[in-house]
Amino acid sequence: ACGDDSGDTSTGSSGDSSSAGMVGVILPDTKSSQRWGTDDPKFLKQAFDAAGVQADIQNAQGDKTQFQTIADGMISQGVKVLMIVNLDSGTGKAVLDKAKNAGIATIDYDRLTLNGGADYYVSFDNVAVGKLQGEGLVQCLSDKGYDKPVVAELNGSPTDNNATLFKQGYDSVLQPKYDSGEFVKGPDQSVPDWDNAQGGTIFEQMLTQNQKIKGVLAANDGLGNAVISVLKKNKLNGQVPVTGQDATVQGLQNILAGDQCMTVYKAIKQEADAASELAIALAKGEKPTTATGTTKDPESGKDVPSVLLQPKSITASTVKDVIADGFVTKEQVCTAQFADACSKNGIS
Amino acid sequence: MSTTTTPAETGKPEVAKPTAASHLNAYWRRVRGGDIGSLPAILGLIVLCLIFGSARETFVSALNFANLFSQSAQVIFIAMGLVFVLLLGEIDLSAGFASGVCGAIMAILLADHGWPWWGAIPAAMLTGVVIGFMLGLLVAKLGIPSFVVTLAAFLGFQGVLLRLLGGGKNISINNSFVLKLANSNLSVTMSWIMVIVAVLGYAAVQFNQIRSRASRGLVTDPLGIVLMRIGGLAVLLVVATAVLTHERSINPAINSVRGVPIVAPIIAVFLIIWTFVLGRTRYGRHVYAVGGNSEAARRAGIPVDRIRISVFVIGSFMASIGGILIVSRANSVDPNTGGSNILLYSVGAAVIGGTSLFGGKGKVINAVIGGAVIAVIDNGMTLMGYAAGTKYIVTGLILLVAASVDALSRRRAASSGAR
Amino acid sequence: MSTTTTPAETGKPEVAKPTAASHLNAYWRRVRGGDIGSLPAILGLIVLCLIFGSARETFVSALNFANLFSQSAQVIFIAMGLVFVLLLGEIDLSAGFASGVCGAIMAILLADHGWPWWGAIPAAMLTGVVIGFMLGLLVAKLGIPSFVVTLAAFLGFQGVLLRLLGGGKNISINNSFVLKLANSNLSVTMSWIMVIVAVLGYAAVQFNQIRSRASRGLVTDPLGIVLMRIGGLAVLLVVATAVLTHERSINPAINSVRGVPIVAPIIAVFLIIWTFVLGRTRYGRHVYAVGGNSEAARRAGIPVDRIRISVFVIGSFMASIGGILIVSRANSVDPNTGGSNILLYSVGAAVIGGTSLFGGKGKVINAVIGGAVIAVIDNGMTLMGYAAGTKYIVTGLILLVAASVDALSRRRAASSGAR
Amino acid sequence: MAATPLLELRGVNKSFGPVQVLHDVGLDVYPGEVTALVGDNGAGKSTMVKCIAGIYTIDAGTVTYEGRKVAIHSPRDASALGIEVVYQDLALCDNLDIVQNMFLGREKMSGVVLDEPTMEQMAGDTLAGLSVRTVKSLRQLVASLSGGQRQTVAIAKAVLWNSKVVILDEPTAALGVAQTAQVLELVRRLADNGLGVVLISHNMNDVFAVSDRIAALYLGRMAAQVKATDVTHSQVVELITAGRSGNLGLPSESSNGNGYADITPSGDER
Amino acid sequence: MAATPLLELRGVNKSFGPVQVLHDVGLDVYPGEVTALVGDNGAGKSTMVKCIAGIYTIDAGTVTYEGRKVAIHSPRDASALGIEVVYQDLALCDNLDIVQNMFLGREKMSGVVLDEPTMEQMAGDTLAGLSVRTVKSLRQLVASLSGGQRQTVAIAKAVLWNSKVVILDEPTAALGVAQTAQVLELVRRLADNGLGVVLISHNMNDVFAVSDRIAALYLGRMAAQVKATDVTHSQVVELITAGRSGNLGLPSESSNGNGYADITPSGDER
Ligand SMILES: Nc1ncnc2c1ncn2[C@@H]1O[C@H](COP(=O)(O)OP(=O)(O)OP(=O)(O)O)[C@@H](O)[C@H]1O
Ligand SMILES: Nc1ncnc2c1ncn2[C@@H]1O[C@H](COP(=O)(O)OP(=O)(O)OP(=O)(O)O)[C@@H](O)[C@H]1O
Ligand SMILES: [Mg+2]
Ligand SMILES: [Mg+2]
Repeated sequence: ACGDDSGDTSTGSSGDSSSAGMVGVILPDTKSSQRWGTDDPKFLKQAFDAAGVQADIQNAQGDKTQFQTIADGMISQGVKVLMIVNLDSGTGKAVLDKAKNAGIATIDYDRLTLNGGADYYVSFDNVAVGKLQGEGLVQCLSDKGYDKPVVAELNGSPTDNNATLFKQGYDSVLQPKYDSGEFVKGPDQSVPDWDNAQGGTIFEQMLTQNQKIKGVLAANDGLGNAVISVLKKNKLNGQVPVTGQDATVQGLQNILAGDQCMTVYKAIKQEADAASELAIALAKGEKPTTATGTTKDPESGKDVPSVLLQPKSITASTVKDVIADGFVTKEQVCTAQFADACSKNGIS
Repeated sequence: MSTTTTPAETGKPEVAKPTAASHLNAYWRRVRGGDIGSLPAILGLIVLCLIFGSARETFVSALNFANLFSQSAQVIFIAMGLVFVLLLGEIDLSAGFASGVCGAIMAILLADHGWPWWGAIPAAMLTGVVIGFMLGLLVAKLGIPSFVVTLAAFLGFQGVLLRLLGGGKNISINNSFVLKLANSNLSVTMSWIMVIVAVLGYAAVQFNQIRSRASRGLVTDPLGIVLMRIGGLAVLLVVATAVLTHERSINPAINSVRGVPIVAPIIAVFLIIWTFVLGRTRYGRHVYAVGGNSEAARRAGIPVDRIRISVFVIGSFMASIGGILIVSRANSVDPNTGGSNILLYSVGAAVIGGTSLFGGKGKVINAVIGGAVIAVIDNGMTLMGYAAGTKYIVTGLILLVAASVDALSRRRAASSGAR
Repeated sequence: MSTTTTPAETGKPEVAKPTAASHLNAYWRRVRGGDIGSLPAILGLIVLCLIFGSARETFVSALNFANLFSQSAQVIFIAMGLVFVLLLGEIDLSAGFASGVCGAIMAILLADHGWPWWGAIPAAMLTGVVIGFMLGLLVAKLGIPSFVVTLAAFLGFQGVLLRLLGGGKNISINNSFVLKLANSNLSVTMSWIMVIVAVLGYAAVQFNQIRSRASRGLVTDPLGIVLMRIGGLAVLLVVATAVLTHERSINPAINSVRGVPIVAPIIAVFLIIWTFVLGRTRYGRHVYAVGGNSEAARRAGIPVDRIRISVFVIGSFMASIGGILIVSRANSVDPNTGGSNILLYSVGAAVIGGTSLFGGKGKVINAVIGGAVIAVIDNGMTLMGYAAGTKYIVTGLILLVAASVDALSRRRAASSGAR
Repeated sequence: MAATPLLELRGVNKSFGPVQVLHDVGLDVYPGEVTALVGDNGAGKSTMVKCIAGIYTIDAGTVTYEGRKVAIHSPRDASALGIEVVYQDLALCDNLDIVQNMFLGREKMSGVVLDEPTMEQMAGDTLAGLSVRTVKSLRQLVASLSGGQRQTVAIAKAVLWNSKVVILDEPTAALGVAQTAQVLELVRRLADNGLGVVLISHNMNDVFAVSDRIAALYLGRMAAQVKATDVTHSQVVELITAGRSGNLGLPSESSNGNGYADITPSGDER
Repeated sequence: MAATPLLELRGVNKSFGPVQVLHDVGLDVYPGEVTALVGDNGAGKSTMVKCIAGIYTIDAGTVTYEGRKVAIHSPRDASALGIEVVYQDLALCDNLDIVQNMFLGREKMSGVVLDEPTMEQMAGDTLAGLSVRTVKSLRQLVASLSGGQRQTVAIAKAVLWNSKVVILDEPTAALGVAQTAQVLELVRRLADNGLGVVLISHNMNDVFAVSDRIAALYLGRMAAQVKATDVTHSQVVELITAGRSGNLGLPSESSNGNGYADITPSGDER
């Protein structure tokens, strides 16, 4: 009954065949980014399968009650390593504490659980992601040569801590520009649940209210696409640069079409590989050697051994890097409609 | 239709031919007496427009007025379908995600399988019908409460949507026909032709009705009133169309944006069809009867189970159209399409418009008016540019204000004795 | 209480003293005749446990059993409160976020203002009461449909929560008393004392009832049956406690985890209190009456408005307790506390347990059993380790199966004529 | 009038869960005759009617209609056979108006559209024949009608159709003097037109005024079915209250005690 | 019996939206007497009762109770004054059982706990006095009761209390022969105990059997209030159906046409 996707690795109880213990992975949701639903499970599963380690990869669907329930389940199944992407630090800490009490090794994946005391941390820097978005937008606007452009900000879910971190990042770039008068601060609203449809309505209203908007900082590709669909309706697409994040097929295509200015590519495979490497070592009872860096937990002040990866800014000319990385395939991106744009940007 | 009677030798309730004045008088009495229909909701709508209009000038611009149509479309369509479900005292929690699933099916057929729009759109609608049929079957034949069935479906469709989208991808569509549905406008000429057709059609229906009643010697509405009604509609449509055929492009140099948004006639067509079905056909009568007293309906030989199934079919079918439009509007579909507050807003739209959750009371126009109230609140609130928290709070308060206008006027009426 | 009658000279419905055998017989007839209470839901629960237990061994472990309590607590508490609201045919969509707001208030008072737990917890409960009072006032006095009022509140509280948390931050709590509520266990000794108190208390109530009825010459349940009931409860509690007082720590070397989770007696206490209130007090009787036929209740002189307000107060009060527990469990509060599917799950829990959405029918125990069904599905599903999409679909299907067991058994009963 | 009954019930049993309401009940309805069904409160008259109408399914027994054995599973089946019923619990849709209620389930159509003018006209004509004088408008919701007015609408609804059997469960209970007279006249007229009519009433005057046969139900058993001319007023009352009268009725009181004691109603006084 | 009425209505008007149902109605209820309120279907009897009971608020007019002007805004007010009503639309809670319905709003308590044994006993005793023989159990839901049984429960509910005025709206409409007799006896007994009783009925035999005074309502107007001994059966029927009889009743038919034509009901035939 459970021969589905990632689920079939967790059949039977733990530890009956291989010497390595089982690894539990809890992903946060399927809404804030498509990576949690598609990419991470795929890459993680590949890595664990290759190492012959049993893994139970689950998604909390954005519900922190679920998140804890899943953790309870994994702990009672006797996982040896627990890897979590927390929904918020509080729940994250509750889960980590429970795991530690049960003698389970813990890894914070992508998001640091503040004061959580995880054994390891693997991540991209979310503030850095925001910074790249901000810088990308500045670049695109200056390419267009707009004078004192009005910039609208379409933030992620108000209830998502990561959205706050992204905003921190891009505001650190944009705020000085506003202050200097180089840019004009336009409307700035959050999109509940990262809901693209609501994002579309919100941007449509921003544009109605302030028709001089010349640049949009959209927090991810989905919201970017929602913005572009409104711009298209008003035939403004291409003239108003829009940012994004996640390097989704949709986002990359929008970039190739010239409707989106940039996206941020987080080499998810790298991140997943780094994390699974840690987990596999821990599951086999070895001490991992890859966590060379450290991250200071701002609340507890402790240094957490870390693997930190750098996000990349992607524009039309660098779309090929994402394809070369194997994150998306050429077939997915270069459909008939985008064939010309692909060849023009050196994707062969 | 409330008529007055005079003593007659036959003892049969006979009626005097009312004049326009007595008719207006009777209408006013009826309003005061509690038979107020969607008047309070319209009142609430006007109040809202005044509030937002005075707070933000842009609110009353032609561009914003045009925005309202595509912004409200999904909620209105789902709500129109829900009216049927609610009329039976049932609920469909899955309507939101059902619309997402149907939209996704259309998008996948268009984008991944290269279907033409005339294949993909009917396929999406068919999906809606099949979904509704399954839900209806479970409710009517197994007797599981619709809340539970559709809660299960709510979860299930969410999963189906995720799986259809391969775990969370967004799928873009670029079929120009589909994209036009929610994003383009009728040409100015077409806009005016539509107006003329609508007014003439309404007049024809009205006069036909008078003729047929008069030919039997039954009471008819006085000509003056009928002309006033037709005139009212004409004025409303002409003003709206005049506004909408004005240039409203943000960038008139590059392109021209004029004309009635295509969603407007689509909404109008469905409104007319379903109003006709509910008000003038046997099926509609039976829906009200089952909703009012299902035991009485059963005793009258009405196939209650079949009616019950059918409303779920209509509900999901309308949700599928809402899904098609939302996908068209967003140019893409994602795993949250039809999620979030769509469902609560849709049920809210129907209920604000005056549909009862207990069945037997409601009209399709309620969904449209209620949907308009919700869309206006949403539209106006985003113009205000509040922070997320404040926005939620103010939205809640405004919803409450709009609903109180409705409730208080009904209450006033009820205190006069009508219950 | 169904008794049999024999002809009597007085013409007064008199009754024969039933024996244990005739009583069992009558019970079986009643079950077959449709008066089945929560039996089907319990049946569904057992079916679920068998399914999950055979699919995953861990499901039947002591640790997992203990997990169920804290996992189901919030839904059960909100559902218990909703039973009162649903009994009146009303709905409270805001219960989820109300619980979030109350939890947040407690967390803020504890963390930011350094209040002690015995100040912060009552403050949170009081917030719940105030919220319920406002909702009830709007529904009862203004006559706005509860769906609309609580939809507005649903939005409003979401905003309040965001604002309380300063736009989206999380607040962690570290008050050890509050943290223990959802995360710790009674000591083994305390666990057993609780069991003894519960069984003795139940026995006392049962015998007292028999005594008082017998003293008036009214029919009483035969002693055998009463002893069987008490014995049944005792066995159930002893087995459960025996399991829970076993060491269930994954890593007993590091720490020992034994005893009944503290939430269990909290749930039990509220279950007993509300069951008593609904079944044995005047207030409870009036709640049923207003829910069954509010006009009849009004004519009987029951203060319908006050009852209506009170159920919202109880609903929000129980939500506040759910909120306290969820915050305790998560060690923190965030802007989505009480959001997501909490609300639908809670209403679902009440409805699955047999409470009618149309009012007049339902018991508090329904909420507990329904909440258990939902928690077991959730718990079992996470053990299965499905991918996100599949998980939603299977959850929906299992919910449907659990509900069908219920519906089909009721339907079978209904076909025998009871409606 | 005719020798073979139009509708014939034999050995009908009906239980609600543990409670058996009808015990081996039989009934004959002849065309052109009014059969009065009498019995005490709770005797099972309405239950019997609902069994015939297909609202309840019978547990055992046979229903013969025009000589054929029939199975009536729903009110649709009953009206397809030509059986119309006025129920004691009137079963009107409060959210519909008078005309809509009267034509419920059998709306007049012109094409796909409801033919409201025709229905309004027919409804007016029918009500006129029933002495309804205080109804303000045919478009009034039935929720706002008085008890008697509702009753009249229910009666009018049932007699609008070309049926072969009409069953009226206490049709005159809420009616005024004039209206009662009109309904009784109507009942007689229906029978004279060859229909089989079953009239349930607690009013012996009404029963004797119009009925040809009287069937008395006692505690769920058929005590007697006799010609109205063969019995006296007080004999019928005795049948109703005691189940027997002289050599008429149920064999003996003892039958009430054997095995049924736990399910048959209590109290046999008077 | 007594010279001053216990309850006195003067100039009561009541409209439902555009429809005026009661026109300047007056009524006197004397202690120790049964006042029969008669009138055609839709005359406004039940509306009048509901106005007294506080279910409807009156538009104009005064209600005097024991010599004091009172304002009755809700059924609570009415029962606080000692007015008990049996409504035509019975108003029972289908989801409660017989005992629960009978004590609704006035439950017996022992401490904070409902005193079920006492209530069950009292309910049983009261029902026993009303010839209820077919009720299987006092713990049966009223939803499963027959029409007459429901009626009896409603009556029993109203007479359980120590009230001063009891109003019964067609209490015997659904009752069998024996039960009707019992209820009429009860009505008489209540009056003999000094209560003021108002009985609404369409059955003239019942009316003349128990009532001291007769008040006839015609199309929302009080046609006459007379002593039962002063009028004949046919005079009352005439008052009901035509509003006047000889020198009794409303002044003239023409009054029905002036200004009220659009609101008073149609049809003045018969
Ligand atoms: N759904 C039901 N469940 C249980 N008992 C029922 C049900 N319906 C009816 N009864 C019982 O069946 C018996 C017969 O009821 P029925 O309504 O047929 O009586 P009736 O002869 O029509 O009486 P009345 O003259 O009062 O209308 C009553 O004792 C009643 O309590
Ligand atoms: N809520 C209402 N709205 C409009 N009209 C009403 C309402 N209630 C009653 N009426 C009308 O008022 C009139 C009087 O009704 P009422 O119930 O008082 O009559 P009644 O004398 O009790 O008749 P019956 O003998 O049939 O019970 C009727 O014509 C009825 O249609
Ligand atoms: Mg009956
Ligand atoms: Mg009446």
